[in-house]
Amino acid sequence: MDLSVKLPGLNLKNPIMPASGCFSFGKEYSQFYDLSLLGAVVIKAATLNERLGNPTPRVAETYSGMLNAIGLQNPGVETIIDQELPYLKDYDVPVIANVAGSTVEEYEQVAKAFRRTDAISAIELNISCPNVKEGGLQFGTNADVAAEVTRKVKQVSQVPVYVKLTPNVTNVVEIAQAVEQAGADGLTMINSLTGMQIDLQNRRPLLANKVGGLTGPAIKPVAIRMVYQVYQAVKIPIIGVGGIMTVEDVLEFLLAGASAVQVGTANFQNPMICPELIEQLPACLAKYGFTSVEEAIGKGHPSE
Amino acid sequence: MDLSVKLPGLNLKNPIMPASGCFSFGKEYSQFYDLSLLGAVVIKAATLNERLGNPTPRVAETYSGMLNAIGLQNPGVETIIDQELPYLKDYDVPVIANVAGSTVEEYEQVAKAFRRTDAISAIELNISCPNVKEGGLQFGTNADVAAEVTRKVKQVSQVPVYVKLTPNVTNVVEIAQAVEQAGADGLTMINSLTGMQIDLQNRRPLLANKVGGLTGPAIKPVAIRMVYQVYQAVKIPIIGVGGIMTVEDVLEFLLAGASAVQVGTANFQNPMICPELIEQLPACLAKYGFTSVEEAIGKGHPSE
Amino acid sequence: MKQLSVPILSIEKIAKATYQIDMRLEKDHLEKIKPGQFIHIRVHQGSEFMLRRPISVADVDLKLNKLSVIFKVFGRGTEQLTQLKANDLIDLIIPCGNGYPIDTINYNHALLVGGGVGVPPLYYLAKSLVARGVKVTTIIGFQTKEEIFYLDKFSELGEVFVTTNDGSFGTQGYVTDILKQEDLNFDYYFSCGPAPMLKAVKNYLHYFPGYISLEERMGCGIGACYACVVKTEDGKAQKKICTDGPVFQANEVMI
Amino acid sequence: MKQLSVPILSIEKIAKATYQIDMRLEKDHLEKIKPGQFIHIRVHQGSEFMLRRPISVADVDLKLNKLSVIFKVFGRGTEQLTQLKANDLIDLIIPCGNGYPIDTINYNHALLVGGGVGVPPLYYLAKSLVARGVKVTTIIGFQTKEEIFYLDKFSELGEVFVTTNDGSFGTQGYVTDILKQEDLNFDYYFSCGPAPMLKAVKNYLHYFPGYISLEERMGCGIGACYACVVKTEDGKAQKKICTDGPVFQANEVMI
Ligand SMILES: Cc1cc2nc3c(=O)[nH]c(=O)nc-3n(C[C@H](O)[C@H](O)[C@H](O)COP(=O)(O)OP(=O)(O)OC[C@H]3O[C@@H](n4cnc5c(N)ncnc54)[C@H](O)[C@@H]3O)c2cc1C
Ligand SMILES: Cc1cc2nc3c(=O)[nH]c(=O)nc-3n(C[C@H](O)[C@H](O)[C@H](O)COP(=O)(O)OP(=O)(O)OC[C@H]3O[C@@H](n4cnc5c(N)ncnc54)[C@H](O)[C@@H]3O)c2cc1C
Ligand SMILES: Cc1cc2nc3c(=O)[nH]c(=O)nc-3n(C[C@H](O)[C@H](O)[C@H](O)COP(=O)(O)O)c2cc1C
Ligand SMILES: Cc1cc2nc3c(=O)[nH]c(=O)nc-3n(C[C@H](O)[C@H](O)[C@H](O)COP(=O)(O)O)c2cc1C
Ligand code: FES
Ligand code: FES
Repeated sequence: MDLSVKLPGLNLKNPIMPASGCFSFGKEYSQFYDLSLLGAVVIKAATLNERLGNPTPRVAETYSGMLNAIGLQNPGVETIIDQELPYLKDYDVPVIANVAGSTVEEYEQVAKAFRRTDAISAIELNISCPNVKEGGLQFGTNADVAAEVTRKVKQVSQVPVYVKLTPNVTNVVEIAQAVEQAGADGLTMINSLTGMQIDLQNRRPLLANKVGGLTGPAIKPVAIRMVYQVYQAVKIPIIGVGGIMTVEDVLEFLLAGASAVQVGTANFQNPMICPELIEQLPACLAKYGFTSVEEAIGKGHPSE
Repeated sequence: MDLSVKLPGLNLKNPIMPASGCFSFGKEYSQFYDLSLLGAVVIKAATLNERLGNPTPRVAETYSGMLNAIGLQNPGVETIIDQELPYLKDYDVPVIANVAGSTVEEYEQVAKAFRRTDAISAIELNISCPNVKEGGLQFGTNADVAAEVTRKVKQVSQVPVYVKLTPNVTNVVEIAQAVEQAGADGLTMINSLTGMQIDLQNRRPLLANKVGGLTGPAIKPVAIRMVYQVYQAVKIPIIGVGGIMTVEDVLEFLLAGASAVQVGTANFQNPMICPELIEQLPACLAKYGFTSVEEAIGKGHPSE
Repeated sequence: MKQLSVPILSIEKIAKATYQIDMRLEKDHLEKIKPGQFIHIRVHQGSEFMLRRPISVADVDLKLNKLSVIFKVFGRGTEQLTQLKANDLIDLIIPCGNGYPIDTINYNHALLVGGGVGVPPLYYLAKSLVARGVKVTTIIGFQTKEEIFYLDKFSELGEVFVTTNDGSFGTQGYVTDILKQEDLNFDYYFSCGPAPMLKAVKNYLHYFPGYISLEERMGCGIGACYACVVKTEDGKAQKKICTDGPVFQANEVMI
Repeated sequence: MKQLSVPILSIEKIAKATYQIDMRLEKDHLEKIKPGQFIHIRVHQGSEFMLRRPISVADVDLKLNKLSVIFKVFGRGTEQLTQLKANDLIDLIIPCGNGYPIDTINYNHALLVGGGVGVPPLYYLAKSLVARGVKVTTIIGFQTKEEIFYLDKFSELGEVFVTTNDGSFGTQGYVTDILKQEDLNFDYYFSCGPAPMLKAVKNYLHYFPGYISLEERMGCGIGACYACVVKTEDGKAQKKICTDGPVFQANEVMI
């Protein structure tokens, strides 16, 4: 069974990769399995300088999901290049760098900084992180701003740029088309929905940051809907993410129009989820009448 | 323990009511318990004329949630007044009429039609139903349109008007403030998130209508977040709805700022859920240090 | 209609991916159940499964205070149900829907036509008909030999024809092939199975009076959510399968 | 670090809302476990609980190939764990975090201070210290008499002081009241419990070298998600409780 997928800058041996922020820089999960098994590795968001992130508590559990407000904690792009990426070089797996920032300039600078390494194959522009007060949400919820960040980063990036969209918008198709227009090579969707949990005992929001990003299987139907709608409205490929738990979920994203998928929250429940999905994928594709991954992409759109 | 809550047009003996569309007109659940136990009954959306709704399948299960695309099937407002409301008159429970329409005029006409009955205590304007192609979503996703519908209905309604907001927007606070400005007596939030499930076997969206409304515990964190944000931005009371399963969930909505709550999807899993929650509420309030429902409202907002 | 939590007497695999659950109910609940009715099963405590699963009553034993259902593993919910064990409690809404109006019909020889998971309700129907002195002929269809169940039990009640899609047992083909091949004698028919089968049966037997039992994805199962509608034959109105059905006169609804 | 699915030997309620689970593990997994480490437990198969629960190792028995944990029912997840039965499988990530570096310290008499669910890890610690010839004095605090567990077991290993908030057993008050009232002899301390207790202990014992064990809400439990950080004492950097901790030198982190 041919699991490979060719995307701008990415020759994936299979369509399964961990989602940014749920996999750090890979080292931890390499205790559980060989990272070379993965389609790609998406690293934690890089900002220009080190960030310590939000106060704790940073996570809460919700029904079939979780909330997080990590707040983009990371050691900064230079340290990532020098101290984290070399470890991944030992593996035969393309690396996607998730890029975040508080200003358009910061995005540009981070993307520029990544030019000095050949350890990454693509950039994923995180214009959607809902956790950082000055950054994140704003960029991704306004089509003009989203397009501007995309354009600026495209100008400086040596590798293809995937723009990761936020679901917290009235019209996701409009944003998707704007970033496509601005030169995005692909889309990743979706990031987390903004949510909250209240601590009954302490009578305040449980997360120190009050709001957090809702992820996990709870949000899968929203992700599928958005991938489906955007697939019909753009020409660039989509990497699907949001709530994947099972190999059937993977196929559902492919049918909706995703060319590859990311797995986030499920890693916390089951650290072996990614290799397990990769192993199960051929049988699942065969069961539903497909002979390759490429063949399944977008097949959930009836031809009428 | 005092469970009563006074809201415009509604003297609730307790803050628990079934959500519109999950309870038809009450008759079915009266086989399980005495409807007079409820804080109120919210009836299924009424449109001007009979609607047959969407083709089937109309529902699908999702992780800790469900999708529905019923499509506002209902016998029309006149038949509802003549054939459904009389049954509820036998119970000592206020009735809230959920009002839907495809045009501003239809909303107005339905609200007007309800003037000839004294069987309802309030109107709930469903400006958010995502299932009906010409109606629903548009009204609730644009602040000006939402305000216009609210204003028109307020002009003709003899009973207080609660506006039910959709979560499928970039900025729910903006919509809430617009309808408050337009004269809404209260808000109900939230309606369902738009989602989709794809049928792997048939290679098409499972629901005949393709997209459907995601409800159930999966969406609770989004509902809590929106109630919390809107509570800080408006003066009118909020009826909270979205994913309530347990009495702790009820209290969480109260702390977020809801004055009462509606229970939707959970009725399908457990037809006794509403009376069970009512029974459990006093002990739960006491456990967390409250001596009445009113006292808990909004207490999840730290005073800093 | 009641919500009950009842103990499981046994759960057993009776054919490929097919399980039978026997549960203990009190007599006054069992006595109310008519063939063709279903129970609406809560899959699991907790929030993961928000919708119940409708499963037909396959048998009622008033002596042993026992209700039996037979289900096929289809998706996540029925998969979860296979985890149940004897003595576990199972949460039901019971009885749901309208059954076959076997006491109001005037007939002597009934033809029962079932396919796959449409077979179970026909067993309690067959038993009830025979108990009323009605002669029963049954046609049951499966995908393949390994999926066949209750052949003996049906045989005790009358003549039985079996079809399998792959020809691994009985007649190869569909239940309608039996209708075409055999010169069957009956004055009323009852059918339950997937929509395409019901359609074929209804078309083929359109000169006969008959009842069919429909399936649709359900929300509440009690008539409150309008998930499970079917258009009436004239296309002008809609019926709810969970309360107006699942059993309808064959010419009452559009399928 | 490994993900394992292991059989439960027994689950028992040992105090008010407090349960002990014994599970069977292979020796080579057990031998790697140090006092103060935790296991990260999957609450349930299925999607309802997406996060595992971190629970400290309370005891290891290399003869019986047994690992014990003790947990208090706090929310939905620990409530669900009480449903487990002997012979069920339980899914663990093991061993997590850094334990107490008991082999690298130079000391003769250790003071152990634990509160509530901070008590369990101190038992395996106490056993291990005594096995190494270190004298152990223990102070354990609970809300009320009904919550006390393992008093006998700790007593076998050295002197024990018990406090209860309501005075229903032992000294009324907090563990720090014992520190104030008794003239205790020790050269190193180890403490585990809720943050306010740790803070009080750390402040009161700031002239002594010691280790504390922290709690924080966790995502991955293996260092990949940055959910569980704590600032270093100087406020300039952050440590991950799940991998750099949960055990830290008392003056290493800001609490
Ligand atoms: C009145 C009635 C009687 C039935 N009797 C039987 C029976 O006796 N034995 C048996 O094996 N099956 C029976 N079915 C079908 C059975 O309900 C489905 O196979 C089952 O619900 C599938 O659940 P799942 O968790 O395996 O699938 P999932 O795909 O996990 O189910 C997801 C959702 O779809 C619904 N669904 C999926 N397929 C069907 C279907 N064919 N009909 C209705 N809902 C469906 C489920 O109820 C659930 O809400 C009956 C259905 C109806 C409507
Ligand atoms: C390193 C470590 C060791 C621990 N050892 C023990 C032990 O031996 N015995 C014991 O009873 N408890 C222990 N705890 C606390 C235990 O993890 C929590 O009580 C438990 O996770 C609560 O889960 P719940 O499902 O009951 O609560 P819920 O409220 O349902 O939990 C929701 C989420 O919050 C997290 N959470 C809630 N309270 C805590 C807490 N105090 N610390 C960390 N996460 C929390 C849960 O893990 C879960 O992700 C330990 C915690 C840590 C970090
Ligand atoms: C703890 C955590 C941290 C995350 N950090 C990032 C991040 O740094 N950048 C980013 O683009 N997305 C981040 N995400 C979002 C995920 O990459 C993913 O889009 C989301 O979790 C939905 O997928 P899932 O449901 O499979 O988890 C984070 C998610 C979680 C749970
Ligand atoms: C089957 C179904 C039908 C619904 N119909 C309506 C409706 O007619 N009008 C309306 O305002 N909301 C309708 N809703 C939305 C609910 O009233 C409620 O806002 C939503 O389900 C969230 O609550 P829950 O998570 O408790 O179900 C419907 C929901 C469901 C599940
Ligand atoms: S399933 Fe709700 S009306 Fe039939
Ligand atoms: S819990 Fe994920 S880093 Fe500690």
